[in-house]
Amino acid sequence: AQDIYIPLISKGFQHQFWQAVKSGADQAAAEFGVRITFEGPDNETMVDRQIDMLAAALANNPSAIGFAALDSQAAIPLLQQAADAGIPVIAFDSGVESDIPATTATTDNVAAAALAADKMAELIGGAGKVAVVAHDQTSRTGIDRRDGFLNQIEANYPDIEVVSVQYGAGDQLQSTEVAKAILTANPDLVGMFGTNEGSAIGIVNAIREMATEGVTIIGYDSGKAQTDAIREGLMAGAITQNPVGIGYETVKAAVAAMNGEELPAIIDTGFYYYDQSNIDDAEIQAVLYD
Amino acid sequence: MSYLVEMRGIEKRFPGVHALKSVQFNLRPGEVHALMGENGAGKSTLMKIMSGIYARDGGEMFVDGTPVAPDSPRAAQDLGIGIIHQELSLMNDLTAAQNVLIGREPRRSFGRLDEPELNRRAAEIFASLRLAMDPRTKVSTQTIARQQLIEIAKALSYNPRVLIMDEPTAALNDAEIAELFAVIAKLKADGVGIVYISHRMDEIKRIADRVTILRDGAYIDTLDAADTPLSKIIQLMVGREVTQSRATVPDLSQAPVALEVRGLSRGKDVRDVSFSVRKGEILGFAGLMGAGRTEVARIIFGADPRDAGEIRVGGYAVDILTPHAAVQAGIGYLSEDRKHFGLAVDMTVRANIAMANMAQFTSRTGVLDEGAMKRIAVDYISRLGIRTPSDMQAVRLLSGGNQQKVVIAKWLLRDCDVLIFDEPTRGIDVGAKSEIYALLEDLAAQGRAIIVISSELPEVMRLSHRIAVMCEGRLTGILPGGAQTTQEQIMELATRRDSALTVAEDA
Amino acid sequence: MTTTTANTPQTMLSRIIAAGTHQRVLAFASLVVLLIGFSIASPNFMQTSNMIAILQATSVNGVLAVAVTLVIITGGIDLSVGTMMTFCAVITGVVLTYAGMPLLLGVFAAIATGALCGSMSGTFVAKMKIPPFIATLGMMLILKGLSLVISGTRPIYFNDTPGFSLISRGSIIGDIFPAMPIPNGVLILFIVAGVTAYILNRTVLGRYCFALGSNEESVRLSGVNTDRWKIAIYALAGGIVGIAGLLIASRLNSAQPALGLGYELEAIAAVVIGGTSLSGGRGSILGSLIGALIMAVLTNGLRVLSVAQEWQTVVTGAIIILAVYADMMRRKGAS
Amino acid sequence: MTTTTANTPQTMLSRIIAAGTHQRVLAFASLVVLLIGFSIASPNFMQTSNMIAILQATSVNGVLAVAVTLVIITGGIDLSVGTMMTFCAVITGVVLTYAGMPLLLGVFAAIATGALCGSMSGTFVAKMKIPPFIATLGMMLILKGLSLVISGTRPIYFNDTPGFSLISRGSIIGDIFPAMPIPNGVLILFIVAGVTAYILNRTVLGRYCFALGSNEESVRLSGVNTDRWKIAIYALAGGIVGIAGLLIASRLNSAQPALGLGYELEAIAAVVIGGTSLSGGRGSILGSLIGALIMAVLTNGLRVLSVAQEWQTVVTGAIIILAVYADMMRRKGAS
Ligand SMILES: Nc1ncnc2c1ncn2[C@@H]1O[C@H](COP(=O)(O)OP(=O)(O)OP(=O)(O)O)[C@@H](O)[C@H]1O
Ligand SMILES: Nc1ncnc2c1ncn2[C@@H]1O[C@H](COP(=O)(O)OP(=O)(O)OP(=O)(O)O)[C@@H](O)[C@H]1O
Ligand SMILES: [Mg+2]
Ligand SMILES: [Mg+2]
Repeated sequence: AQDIYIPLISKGFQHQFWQAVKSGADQAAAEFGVRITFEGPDNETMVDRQIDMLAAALANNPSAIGFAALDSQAAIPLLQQAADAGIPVIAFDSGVESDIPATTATTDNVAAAALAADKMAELIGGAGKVAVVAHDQTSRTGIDRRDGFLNQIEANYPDIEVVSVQYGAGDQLQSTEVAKAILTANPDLVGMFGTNEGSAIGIVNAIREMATEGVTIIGYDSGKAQTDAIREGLMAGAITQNPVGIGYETVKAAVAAMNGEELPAIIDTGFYYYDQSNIDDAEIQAVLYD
Repeated sequence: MSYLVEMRGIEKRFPGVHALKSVQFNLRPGEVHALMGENGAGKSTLMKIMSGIYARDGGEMFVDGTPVAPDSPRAAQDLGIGIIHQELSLMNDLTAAQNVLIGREPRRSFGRLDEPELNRRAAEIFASLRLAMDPRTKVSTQTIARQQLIEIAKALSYNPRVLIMDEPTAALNDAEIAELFAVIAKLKADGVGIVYISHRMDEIKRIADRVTILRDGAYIDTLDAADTPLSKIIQLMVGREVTQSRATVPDLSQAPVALEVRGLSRGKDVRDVSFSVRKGEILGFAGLMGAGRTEVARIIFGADPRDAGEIRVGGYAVDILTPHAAVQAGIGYLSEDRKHFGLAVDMTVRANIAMANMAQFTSRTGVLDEGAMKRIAVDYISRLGIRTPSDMQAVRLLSGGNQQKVVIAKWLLRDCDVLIFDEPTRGIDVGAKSEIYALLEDLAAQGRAIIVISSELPEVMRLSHRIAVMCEGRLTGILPGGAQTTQEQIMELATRRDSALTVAEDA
Repeated sequence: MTTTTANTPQTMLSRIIAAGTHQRVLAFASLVVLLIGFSIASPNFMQTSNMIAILQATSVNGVLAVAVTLVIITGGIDLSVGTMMTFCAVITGVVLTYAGMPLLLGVFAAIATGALCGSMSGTFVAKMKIPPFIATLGMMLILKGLSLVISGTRPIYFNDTPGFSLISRGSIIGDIFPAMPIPNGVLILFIVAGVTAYILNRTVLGRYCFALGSNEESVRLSGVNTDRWKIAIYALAGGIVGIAGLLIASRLNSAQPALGLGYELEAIAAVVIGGTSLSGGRGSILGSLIGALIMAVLTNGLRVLSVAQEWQTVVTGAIIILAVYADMMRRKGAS
Repeated sequence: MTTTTANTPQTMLSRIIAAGTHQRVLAFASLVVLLIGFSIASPNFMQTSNMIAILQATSVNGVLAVAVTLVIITGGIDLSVGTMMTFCAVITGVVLTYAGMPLLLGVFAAIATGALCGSMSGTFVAKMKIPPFIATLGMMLILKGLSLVISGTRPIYFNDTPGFSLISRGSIIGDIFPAMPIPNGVLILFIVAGVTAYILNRTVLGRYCFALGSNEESVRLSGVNTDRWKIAIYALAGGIVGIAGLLIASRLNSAQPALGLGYELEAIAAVVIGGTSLSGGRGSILGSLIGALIMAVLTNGLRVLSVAQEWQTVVTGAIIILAVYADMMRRKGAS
């Protein structure tokens, strides 16, 4: 009997976030007795590389496919090919604008970033200058998190001014330099938001190296450096998604779709805000990675 | 009297060098005007000014009596002035024909090339030079002699009214020189004015109508070639008498053999070559271009692989696979192509002289002793009369002959037991030549074994204790040195195309 | 080189191949070894659909490699091809989607934009004597930024121009021979390569490409206007990059303004694997094509074999070194 | 590495500067212009803390640029420096965190790993005659993959080795002169640059660096074992990359296995901006240092001015071209 093979084409590979997704997927694979592979391009601009990965995955006659689209339109011909061949497609992390995917396992990044904005406002007393170090200017997650934060501030906190939004490519070192430049240019800054792990750690590094005080940092995702910073009190708190859950749900949904089961349009894997007070709660610990 | 070209009061300065001091020069139609002077006297510089490569700092220049100032080679070409450079400047990855006609390719519509026509035209030019060369051969596969001939063909293809030849024969052998002179005669008859630069004194007598002499960048005199003895020209060039003597052959029958080569072979280029050199001996290698002398030397030195053969140094068989191993075994090799194989031209004179001998200047920690390098470099600069503003001058900025002296200094310093000199005096002036001969003789007297490969028969005869002659990859004979051997005997062996190996003397 | 004058398609093909063998394109053997190896390792590799996927994956990188080959033969380098491709795609997006112009104008805009950018790089190199590495690094950054500025950091979709996605995804060949649904993108790659090889080996422009890379000073001293020719060569390369921009935009049905960085290295790698020397004067389009194919086969094959991604990188690195080493050995044996 | 024989700091410094002026490091003027320009544009730019931030930002790229300068002077190129740096950091992480060895052993491991990787690249280039571009591209991919494999695609933290983060972040100078809290990372950069400049200008190894880049064949025919020296040079460069690995790991207090790609281009750019020629034979460490500083000042300055990111890229590209152009003009004027 042929084994059940489910390739997952993600948006990234080496990043901790995607590795956590992978570990969730591996967990589900073991549980349901299926074989998976997990691949993703080096960075989130490489739309056509991801298409090539999808093409290679299709060549292996998979039973189902998990796909986190960098650009949902670009992949449609290949997804159509999969649909025609009767291969179920499960979207994860962000949606595919098409009715091909059986379901989408995702986090609402806009809402999550808005929560970060609310927490920021609360911590800085609803007034002052803040800045954003984002990880990407053009990718879906980068845009959603940046805009989710900015729009929430603009709509609800008129006394908070976002003085700068700059991008560090999610690279810790580059984000450190970006954050330092922002701090130099704005000595009266009271808060900074980093839109992913690398960006958040960059901010922490910058604050540490410049020995700046009085800046409230809110991060995104987890990772040891970030959880440590929260425990130390250097970082106020961070948003975390449930990457392990995303990976797990994707594979689980794929198996279900193969078996012809009905699936909801969206599997919301949820997001959480964590800080010193709740970091050790079981519910939070379950979604953190390091 | 109407001159084709006239130059007056030409001045040129380089950083640290006053290269031309109010020099005058003129050229008539249909004459060969030899420009003579020691290495670094300013000959090439003057001609580069005439051909639009350098801008003059002062003075005036006339073509057909009209003042001109060519500011580019193209402008000079438009005035009918063409030049064959001392240093080769070909495009190695292109074919002979593509090189000769660069910039003037026959075209079809839409910029398409007419390659057959291109090759046909080049073939015509080669034929007019009586040069057997396939227009489609890649330049990089050709020896420098043949590359030189391609350069000449290129210059002629412009049909110039004035043709400057800067040491065109430095890399050529007698047969090709004869062909070149035939071409020169034809050009003369067509009214072309030719400026001829060479350090081969015998050529002056053969083709020059007038001679202009420069010394240290200054104009000395212009003389009729026919009425002036060579010794006078040499004396005006170097400012002293230069004596020409023949080799005195020492008795070396008791001296131990320093290098012995048995059955050396490599493809068609080298076929079963065997010879030996004793300590204190100078063995000359004569032969026509492509006879395989360079190849023999490169194989011995480990620069090229061999198919068969044995090499013994000081009686012991050595397995030389790299030049490094050769130098370890006590063999040094001065290449015939200084620009590609002899020098790092962007580096200083000092660095180049020390290059083969770094261990001598290196402390145990790897730190260089610049002071010692400087002392040695300055010493060789004065001993060989290398004309350079300082030992820190980039070799690229020296005149051709002075660059050659730097390579010689490098190997003299290395002081190997066996030294192979391939065309050591290429482009070196008469005065310096005799200095170098003296140095080689000194080295031999100190017990070094020396092999001199030279295409200049007078040089081979002047230096050699024995003369090995090659033809088509074979060693056709070894003649004794000294007065008893004549040019005819050497030429006979150099053109002996049968396979019977005749040894004129027990080697 | 041959000396035929009539230009039947066959002689043209044989000429290109002849020009290739002339340059000793031995990388071909490595490509064959890889294809055989992967076919044995996985039954799924040698499917028509996968072969087409490989060709499709080669198309963009192949066209970029062709462009950069020209520049490398002159002794230069072009780091801007990746972001220039994106810039051309964005301009096409502006012309077609924002301005609603007809398809043909969009195609023209891409090629013209590429040629213009190329001639700018060429001017920096030729007239301002800026080293090609810096001139094209500067262009790479400038074009990267401008793509984001012009597009407003958002992808531009071509949904209003239905024919656009056919440029790369349609299949004229497939319409005629249904058994061979080779996408137009691949066809375009081969046409671009063929035409460029012809230009390189049969025209004055190509001649000066090699001549400049061989000994620029000597070409200049021969009275050739080297600056003008160099600019022309960079412009031609730019125009070809414009075609790559069309291909990628058509394939993604969108101009992705952030894409492009890293493509230059891959294109240059393909060229060097194909046997073109980075010091200029030597090289062939066929070689670059084979180089691009080797890279595409390698990536695809390892993926089809489901090698873990971190090991894919290791193996790719090792095989690239080995392939070039084998090539050097064969070259040495041949000479 | 050398042991200096009686080298007072002053003579050493003056020597380095002399070596620099010898190579005509005119890029310096562009650096000064940039500094003045940014100071006028933003009052926040010329603060001690920002100057230190710029130096700190230069440290990693500066050390990489120093390493790659050596290779470029030999006429080669090293694309692997970025991922090699990461690999060295990961190995240090394994030694310190996984194996719990003492700090000094970790430092040694990084440098030794770098030297080993470098000598492998060197062997590919020298013995196997693989073009440096391909050999180091292969190494780049191999090391990228191996970093992920060895670390298990997870960062390795140095929390158990408290002294480790001081390598880059501590400040020996600041402990002595509290007014100048220059981080150790910057001090290390200058020491590495100084020692390397000394090696380059005063030792056989350095001499052969230039000679190989100038005319390798003539050096070989001088009886020098060129292969061995080339391997030694690549190994030295690798060892320096190992130091960069320490710096970045110490600064991030972790070895990030995914980082590294793209750093090679930045390092090469710094070298070329500093006036070193990619065709080999010429170059200076001081130039590369200034090149790295120009890039750091440029990025920092534009960020401090809060220029929009897309325009930052455009302006950076344009200024790099202009700086090198100004440099060429000054060089021309000087000669
Ligand atoms: N570009 C340059 N920069 C600096 N010095 C130069 C340059 N070109 C020539 N020189 C110097 O000018 C002087 C004259 O050189 P030139 O090449 O004219 O000599 P030459 O008479 O042709 O000698 P040779 O017989 O050796 O070829 C030499 O001292 C040389 O070092
Ligand atoms: N680089 C090369 N490429 C191809 N063939 C070569 C090369 N060098 C020499 N040859 C060929 O090898 C043979 C021997 O040439 P070699 O240079 O050893 O002769 P030679 O006696 O030293 O003559 P020359 O006076 O030209 O130096 C010739 O047939 C020559 O054409
Ligand atoms: Mg001369
Ligand atoms: Mg010879």
